[in-house]
Amino acid sequence: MSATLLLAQLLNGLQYGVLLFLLAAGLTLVFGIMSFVNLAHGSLYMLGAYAAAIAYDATGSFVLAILAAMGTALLIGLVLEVSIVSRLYRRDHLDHVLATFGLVMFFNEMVRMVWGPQPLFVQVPEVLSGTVDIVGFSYPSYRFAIIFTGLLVAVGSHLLINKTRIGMLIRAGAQNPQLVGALGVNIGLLNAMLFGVGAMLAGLAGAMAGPVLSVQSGMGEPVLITTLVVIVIGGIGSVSGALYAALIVGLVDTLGRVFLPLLLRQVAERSIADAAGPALASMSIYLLMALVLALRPQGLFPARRS
Amino acid sequence: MVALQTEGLVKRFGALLVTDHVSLDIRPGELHAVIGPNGAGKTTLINQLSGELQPSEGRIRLDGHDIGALSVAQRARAGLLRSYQITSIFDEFSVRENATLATLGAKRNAWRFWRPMLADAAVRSAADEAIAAAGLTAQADIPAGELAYGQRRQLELAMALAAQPKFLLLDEPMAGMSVQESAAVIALLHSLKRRYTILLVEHDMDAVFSLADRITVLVYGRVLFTGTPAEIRAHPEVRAVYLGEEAD
Amino acid sequence: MTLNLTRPATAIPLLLFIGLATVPFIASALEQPFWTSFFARIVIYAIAATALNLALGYGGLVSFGHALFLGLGSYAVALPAFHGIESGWVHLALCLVVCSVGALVIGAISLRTSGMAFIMITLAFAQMGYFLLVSLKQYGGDDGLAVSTTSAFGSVNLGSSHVLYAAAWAVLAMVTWWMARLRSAPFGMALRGARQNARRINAIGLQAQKLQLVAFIISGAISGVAGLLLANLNAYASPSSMAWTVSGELIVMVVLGGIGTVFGPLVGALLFLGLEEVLKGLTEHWMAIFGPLIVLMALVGRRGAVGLLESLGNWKRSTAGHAESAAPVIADGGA
Amino acid sequence: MNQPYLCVRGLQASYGRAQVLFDVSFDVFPGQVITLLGRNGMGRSTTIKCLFGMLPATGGAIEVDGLQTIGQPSHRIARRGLALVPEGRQIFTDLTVEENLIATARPSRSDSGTNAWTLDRVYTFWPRLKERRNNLGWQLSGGEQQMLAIGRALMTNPRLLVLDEATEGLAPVIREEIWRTLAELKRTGLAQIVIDKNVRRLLGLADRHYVLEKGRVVWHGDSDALRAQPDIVHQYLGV
Amino acid sequence: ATIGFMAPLSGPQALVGQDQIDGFMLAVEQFGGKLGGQPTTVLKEDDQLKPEIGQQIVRKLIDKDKVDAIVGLSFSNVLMASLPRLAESGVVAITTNAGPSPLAGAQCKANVFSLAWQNDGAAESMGKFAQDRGIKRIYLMAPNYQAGKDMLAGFKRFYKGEVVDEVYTQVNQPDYSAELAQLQAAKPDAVFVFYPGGMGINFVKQMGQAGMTGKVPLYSVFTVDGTTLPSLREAAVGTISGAMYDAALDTAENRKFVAAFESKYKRTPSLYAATGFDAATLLDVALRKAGGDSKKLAAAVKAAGAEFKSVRGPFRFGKNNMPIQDYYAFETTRTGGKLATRLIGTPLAAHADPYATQCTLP
Ligand SMILES: Nc1ncnc2c1ncn2[C@@H]1O[C@H](COP(=O)(O)OP(=O)(O)OP(=O)(O)O)[C@@H](O)[C@H]1O
Ligand SMILES: Nc1ncnc2c1ncn2[C@@H]1O[C@H](COP(=O)(O)OP(=O)(O)OP(=O)(O)O)[C@@H](O)[C@H]1O
Ligand SMILES: [Mg+2]
Ligand SMILES: [Mg+2]
Repeated sequence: MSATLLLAQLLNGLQYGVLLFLLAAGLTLVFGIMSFVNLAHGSLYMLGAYAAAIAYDATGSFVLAILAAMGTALLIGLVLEVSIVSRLYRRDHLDHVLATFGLVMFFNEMVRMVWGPQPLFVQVPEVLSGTVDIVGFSYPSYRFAIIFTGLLVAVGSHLLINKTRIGMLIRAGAQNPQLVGALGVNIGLLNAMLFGVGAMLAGLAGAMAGPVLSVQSGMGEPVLITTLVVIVIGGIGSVSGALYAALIVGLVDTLGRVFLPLLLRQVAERSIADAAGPALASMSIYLLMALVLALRPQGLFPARRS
Repeated sequence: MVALQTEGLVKRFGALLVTDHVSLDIRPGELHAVIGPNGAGKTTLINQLSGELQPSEGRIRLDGHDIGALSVAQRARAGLLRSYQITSIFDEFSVRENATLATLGAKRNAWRFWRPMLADAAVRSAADEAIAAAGLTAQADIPAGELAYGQRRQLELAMALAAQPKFLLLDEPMAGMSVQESAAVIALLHSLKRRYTILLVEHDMDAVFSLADRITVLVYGRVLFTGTPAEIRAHPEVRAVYLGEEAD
Repeated sequence: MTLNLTRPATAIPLLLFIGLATVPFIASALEQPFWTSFFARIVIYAIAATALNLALGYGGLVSFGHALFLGLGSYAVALPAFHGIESGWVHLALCLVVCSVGALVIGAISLRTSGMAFIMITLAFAQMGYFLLVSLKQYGGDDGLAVSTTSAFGSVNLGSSHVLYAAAWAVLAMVTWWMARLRSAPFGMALRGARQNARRINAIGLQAQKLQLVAFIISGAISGVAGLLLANLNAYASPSSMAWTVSGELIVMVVLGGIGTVFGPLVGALLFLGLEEVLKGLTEHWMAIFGPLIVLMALVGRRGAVGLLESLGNWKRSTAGHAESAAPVIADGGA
Repeated sequence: MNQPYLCVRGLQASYGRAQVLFDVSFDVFPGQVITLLGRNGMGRSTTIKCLFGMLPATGGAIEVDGLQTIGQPSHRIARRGLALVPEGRQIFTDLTVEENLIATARPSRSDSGTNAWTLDRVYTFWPRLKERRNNLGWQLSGGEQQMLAIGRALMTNPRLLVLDEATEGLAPVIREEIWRTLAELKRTGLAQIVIDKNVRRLLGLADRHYVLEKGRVVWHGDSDALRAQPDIVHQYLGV
Repeated sequence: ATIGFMAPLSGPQALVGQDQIDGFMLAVEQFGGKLGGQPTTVLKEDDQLKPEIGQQIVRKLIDKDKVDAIVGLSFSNVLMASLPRLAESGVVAITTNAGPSPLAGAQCKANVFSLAWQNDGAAESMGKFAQDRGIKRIYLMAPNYQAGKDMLAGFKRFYKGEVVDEVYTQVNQPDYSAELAQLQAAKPDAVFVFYPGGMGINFVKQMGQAGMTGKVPLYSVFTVDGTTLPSLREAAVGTISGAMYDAALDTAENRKFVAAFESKYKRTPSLYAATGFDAATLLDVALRKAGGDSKKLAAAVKAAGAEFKSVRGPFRFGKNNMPIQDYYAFETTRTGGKLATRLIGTPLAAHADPYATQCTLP
């Protein structure tokens, strides 16, 4: 295991983590702050990816594609908020689950009806299509772009929540919307805004993932689960927590995938190691989560109260 | 002979010293009031006695036994019951169900999986007594969620009584009650007085002065003074930091 | 809870029960054995959903990993069968032991957490179980394992679809009845109390965590039984029955039917699986209809379908209000 | 002035099937302080909820500053100059003390601009809050929470302050403080609706009293009239 | 005749299912809505790739719809879940996508046929091909499930060179950057992978982005095929894949089929479309043989296997009802502006799977 390889793997972990964070940020905002469980977050991610793919195909500009993705997600997010979500805030979390579960079904099927089961093709933008050479090791420059974007979002959303008055109001509204209203704040508008932002971030994530992953119906669900893992490990509602957790999960998953089988081969014989290694690797993040929650039920970096 | 005793009790929240070496002796059958400015540490003290907070230092003895290690539930079954300053009742259940549930704890018979709870005459009557005592008989079948604020406070008290305690920790039982209800509760506490040992935290001075055998004044977590109502009234410092004009 | 037959929320589900009892006869009369197995599946899922409702609806424990017990239950049949043991008693014993112990361990750890954390940690355990089975090559890995010999309880063999159906129906009936009793029995009340205000439950001398743990164990064991039946129905056990999607669907069934209600899970399972089948018949894009229907359900139904039925019953005896208290005379003393 | 700032007529309201308010009418003129008296469960808080649009009124009329507010969203009503100190505190437990104060704060409108409520003014008024400025709401003692709730309302620089059991759970000295504040606020021309059990204090403070019984106003008059009729007090308040 | 067609029509593998159905329906249409001269209704069913659902559907098709034959039967895990019911019912089942080793061996059934392949076949051919090409050091990758393990086992059966490493990744893993880094570091002569559907798209794309496609030759099965190529485009150029069919095959039947398929569906048929199409042609012959007697159908199918004209070239069933057929190697190239696949070899001709010996069928 050479040092450069290790370095490369760390980069991979980082990059995967950041991609997860792009999703986690939106989800943790909406869940932690408005305490709304949004399973459809994965769908918004998918729709973002499709919007980007189509816009990119049409215009040939990746920037426009990203804007299109964010715009679409924002729009759909707002429509959802006004038509459905806003009616559910005061309800039990499980009503949220039920409703958004239905939405997931709907969006996946819609996408299949409109664009068919064939995954869409998204090319890496010309400028980023190359690879960067780190000590005799070629690393896709597009992945650096992902990392950069993620960190940008991290800073932005952290400021929004903890430093702005809007952030305070949103947190207050999460707890007692009626009263916030009675104190003269249009809580409805506020929630819609936040939900929109969350959706927009999901769309951005989708757009960024497009060139790397296959853009197809149902692409949102597997990554949604991982994202949920991230936000509980990070401590629900804390954006910074989501960032750290995303990076941790990214690294654990990546390094686990690579090194666990190798390690097992040291201790067990090949055939067993080959069977157990991958199984353990795929369990690793769940093991991590179970461990974290068993020791720190509120997560590693809980929002405020601790 | 002491019913409840604390010895050098200390509670810190980070740097903040909320309970500062508090030593209390509460005699059997006594109604002992704890007063003090807001934030003096009264609720925190009760939380430590009831076991919801672990003291940073010090001992707590109930009838001479150290109960420091016991859980909330265990202390409750040992007869140490409390009411909450911020009302906490079961909104979905009727007033009667709330009280009955409270009696279950004391009777240790929650592990029944078939026969309806209210079908148990003994438990139920005990609960109804408590409800009556707290003056809620009229509302017995209303869901607790639909009670007015003051009525919720009454239920809060009823639940503490229903558990048939030896020792009651009451955190501002009269808070939010109109004069009439508090008068009723004062009367009730009078009737309970010798039967239970009671530690009462209350800002309603009429109540405190008319009920308490002895009063302890907490200030910034420290015991400023313990004495009879008369002594407290007369105590200049207490007047300054807490009573103000209400003393007379 | 007292069964008041005039309340639609009680009467209709009871009729459902009776209707379900007749399914096999109608099916064989019409020479459509398929319907027996189809409804058998619904009944089995109803059992699992009811079990989940004990933890979820009564105990407030949102377990996102209950499929695990379903899966364990079915492997409690498949594995012994694979090794040539066909005694149903062995299967049942194994199922109950494994599921209870599993639930005990998982519950003990998970109950340290609450809320979203609890949801996710239960999911985590289910996922681990899933990946474990997938990696067991000798037992078919993700291809699953055929049940060579179905559970035989003496002369009664669950291999026959009619026997299986009868068994499933009986189990569901018993579990549902018990849930109805439990609702107002001390344990049920304490458990539901713990859901609303665990702190208070402790303060009155009951241990919320202990109550919830026991509920979780019972729930897991019953789900296991559902799994056992499922394995016999399908003559097959597959890790996919442990997938998180299945756990999700179980939750949806409970919520759809009416969380915390007695008949909710049954109604939910019927609605979910029934609608799915009907819509599939209509169009290949059935999800595009099913999805919105679920959303609608979430919007209108506060407590699921049963909740709707209840409100249906309520509007009749409404608007009584406090008509008492003849208006006192207003004495204006204003100067 | 002869134009009432707040005018409530024949207000009715219910929780689900249970009607709670049957006929509640009262006026608040600019700078005037009124009280709603009554035993527990008579509908005082419910009246307040309707006032702020938190509970839909099923009948009657509410006019704030000459404008119908029934059916309007809470924030519209509040922005016309109403501020609420709800019963049972209801501070934002996940926000710090300071955040609680500034989150919903609104600058004073010119007309009451002279002594507008600012963070500093609240802090000088309750030094205890200043000490706790960075604690989260849930960490505060009951009384501290109560102070915070009042401070929060004042920070919106209202024209009509509504206090529902605002002195509840406060140490006598602090209660005195509050009564003094209310009196002072009254001098600055801030109209108030006060719900409290301490009739003696209310008599001193308020211009007009409305007694609620089972959701109806059964008596109203000024302090002298109330003093003159102890039987009313006894019958409806049981003192 | 009534034919049940079960395939995954939703979820990530929907494309595979859709192609099979389209191929099948095309043939039925060409026969004028008849199979074996009998007017035919086809019941399409979506198993969602869930064994339990598939199992339920098979029941329904057999008990409720009383079909003469079931075609498609989705992926190995779904097929295996339904196997008990199929065996017990005796209804003819023709898989157009799966040929798991148990079914080829000990658990072979008289009425269950695979018209697609025994799972290892294609992989074995790639193993042979790599061997012939003189690849010294190979790197193997596949998802960590049964089929994945079978594939690599199959490859190694014919490949005698050094296996640098054998990597199993999570099922439906989206990101392969870590594995690619390992691969890059291992510096093998070539890499062989099995990544069906979306996994393949992700893997090949990301391999390209890591700038490795040119450097490390990519051999694959069920990864770069008619279903994924449209999503891969440039990324697939230069990859070599093993299969029993590709639209590029130059036989009379195939040219006709491809032309018809393209004109009807506006896309190039994949190997799944081909198996679907063949299934109908096979049934046409078999039903005619059986002459409406469902008892005889199984035998008829078996016989028909050797007679009907498959678009893939020579074909017949082995004693275990698995195909005996040729496996080809194809390379994806860019000719002019557009992508094309061309035949570059036939590593295994008339190849029978190794499990047949364990099958007790006559
Ligand atoms: N968990 C906590 N973390 C930090 N500080 C706390 C915590 N709980 C209480 N405090 C602080 O400890 C002090 C005492 O709180 P406590 O609730 O005991 O006061 P109290 O005497 O009950 O006041 P009141 O009469 O107003 O209820 C308060 O200043 C409060 O801010
Ligand atoms: N959420 C609710 N649902 C149903 N009924 C309610 C609800 N809140 C209050 N009530 C009922 O309405 C009546 C009036 O309640 P309200 O809170 O207005 O009384 P109040 O005059 O404020 O008394 P208190 O001094 O106890 O607050 C009470 O009888 C109560 O039972
Ligand atoms: Mg207190
Ligand atoms: Mg009130």
